[in-house]
Amino acid sequence: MSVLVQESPFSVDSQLRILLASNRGAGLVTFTGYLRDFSEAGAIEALELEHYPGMTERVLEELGALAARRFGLRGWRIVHRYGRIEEQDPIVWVGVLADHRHEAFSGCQFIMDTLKTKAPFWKKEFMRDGRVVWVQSKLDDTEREQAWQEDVYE
Amino acid sequence: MSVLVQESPFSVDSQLRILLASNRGAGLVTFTGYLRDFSEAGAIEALELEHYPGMTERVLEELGALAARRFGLRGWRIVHRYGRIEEQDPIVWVGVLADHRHEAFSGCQFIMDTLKTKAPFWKKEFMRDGRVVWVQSKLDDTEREQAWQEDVYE
Amino acid sequence: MLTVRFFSLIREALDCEELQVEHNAAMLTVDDLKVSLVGTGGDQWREALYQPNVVHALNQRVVNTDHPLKDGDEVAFFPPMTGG
Amino acid sequence: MLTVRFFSLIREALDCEELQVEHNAAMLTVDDLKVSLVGTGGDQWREALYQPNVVHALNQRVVNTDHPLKDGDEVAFFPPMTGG
Repeated sequence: MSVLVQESPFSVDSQLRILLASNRGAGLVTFTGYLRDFSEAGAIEALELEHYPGMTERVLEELGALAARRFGLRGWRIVHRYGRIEEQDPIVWVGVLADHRHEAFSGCQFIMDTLKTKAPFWKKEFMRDGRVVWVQSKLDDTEREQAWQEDVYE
Repeated sequence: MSVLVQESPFSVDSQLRILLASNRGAGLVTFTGYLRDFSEAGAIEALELEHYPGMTERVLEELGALAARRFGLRGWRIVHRYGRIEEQDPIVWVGVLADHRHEAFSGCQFIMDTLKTKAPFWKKEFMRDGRVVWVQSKLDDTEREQAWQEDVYE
Repeated sequence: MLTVRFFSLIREALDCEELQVEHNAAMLTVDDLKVSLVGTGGDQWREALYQPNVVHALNQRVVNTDHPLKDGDEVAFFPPMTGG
Repeated sequence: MLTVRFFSLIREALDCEELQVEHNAAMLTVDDLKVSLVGTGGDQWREALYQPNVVHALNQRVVNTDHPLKDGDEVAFFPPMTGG
């Protein structure tokens, strides 16, 4: 199992150690997503992430396996939190190992771009001014995800 | 100074902490390059990295600053070792922070692709069978670096 | 029986997380289930379940609304995902 | 004086890391310096300094061989870089 979906904060260092304990590769690319302190809606105090338990883990497992086949990855790990996220906490961490750096970059970016629109998470922003806003999905994110699909047939 | 060029091994965890101590961003992308245990020449035991002290630091500083301007990075750090590298030690670490993940991925990949052909390092591989081989620059690396230059004029 | 689940702003609009719904022979597709839910729930449910971009999942996989249903299935309704 | 430095397999081929070379008025460019070095060093130096893909740096910046020289400059010769 290379997927961890949990409510409590996680340590990037520990997650990296778990990935490296079972896999080696010449190139490692990681992405860490932090709570943005500002969005289109204004200054953000905290975030609440709802998810679909069961489906989330399945989607992420399948996504990691797909990325591994497509980019020839040596190893991968996806960690995502749910629940309430306070400022400066990491929300998501993706690490991938490959023999060549280009595959590692592509694999990590593919996982992130796809996760954004395919993993059943929903973000609710708690604004500093007291408003509570569900984050809208971005056309930009959908386009990035679809670009990877077209890429398959190139 | 966001560049560290040193002979002794470094800790990826510490380097990440240094980057995050002075900069924040919603997206963090890191690349870590490890010693490959196999190359075109065969099984590798160790690597020796020669560099041009002074020029190396200057090239990396300018490269980081260029990436920061071009991709709107919030922060960046480049760490590179020289001297003898034993198996499984990291050789290079690049971390970049940006407001959006796409800029973070592009910034990190741009730094790595450019560093490969522009930073004055030369690799000598010590093979398991006793041979000692200077690594040849790869046409592939030059093409990747040039692709970023063409990108500017698009 | 079908298990029907709602997430995010659809859950909030309906004030409902999960329902058990009797599966009958006339309920052939996800579309049929939606018609049945709106028949019971009324306008508020119509508005929530027929807003543009609703995503439909069957047994934790995204499907089209013409996907066939069978007894024991889990169906979920939610807005576009915003992970990462 | 000019400081001349050699790296990697050029350093090994010449068995030389660094040289101090008198700068004179006739030595206008990096090309002129190369001619002068080969004049002193002979065939081994010609082979090393004129192999394809030699990179030339002047004061720690990569330059073309027609780049002008002045007293006090640091010139370096090395093969294509292989960092990362």
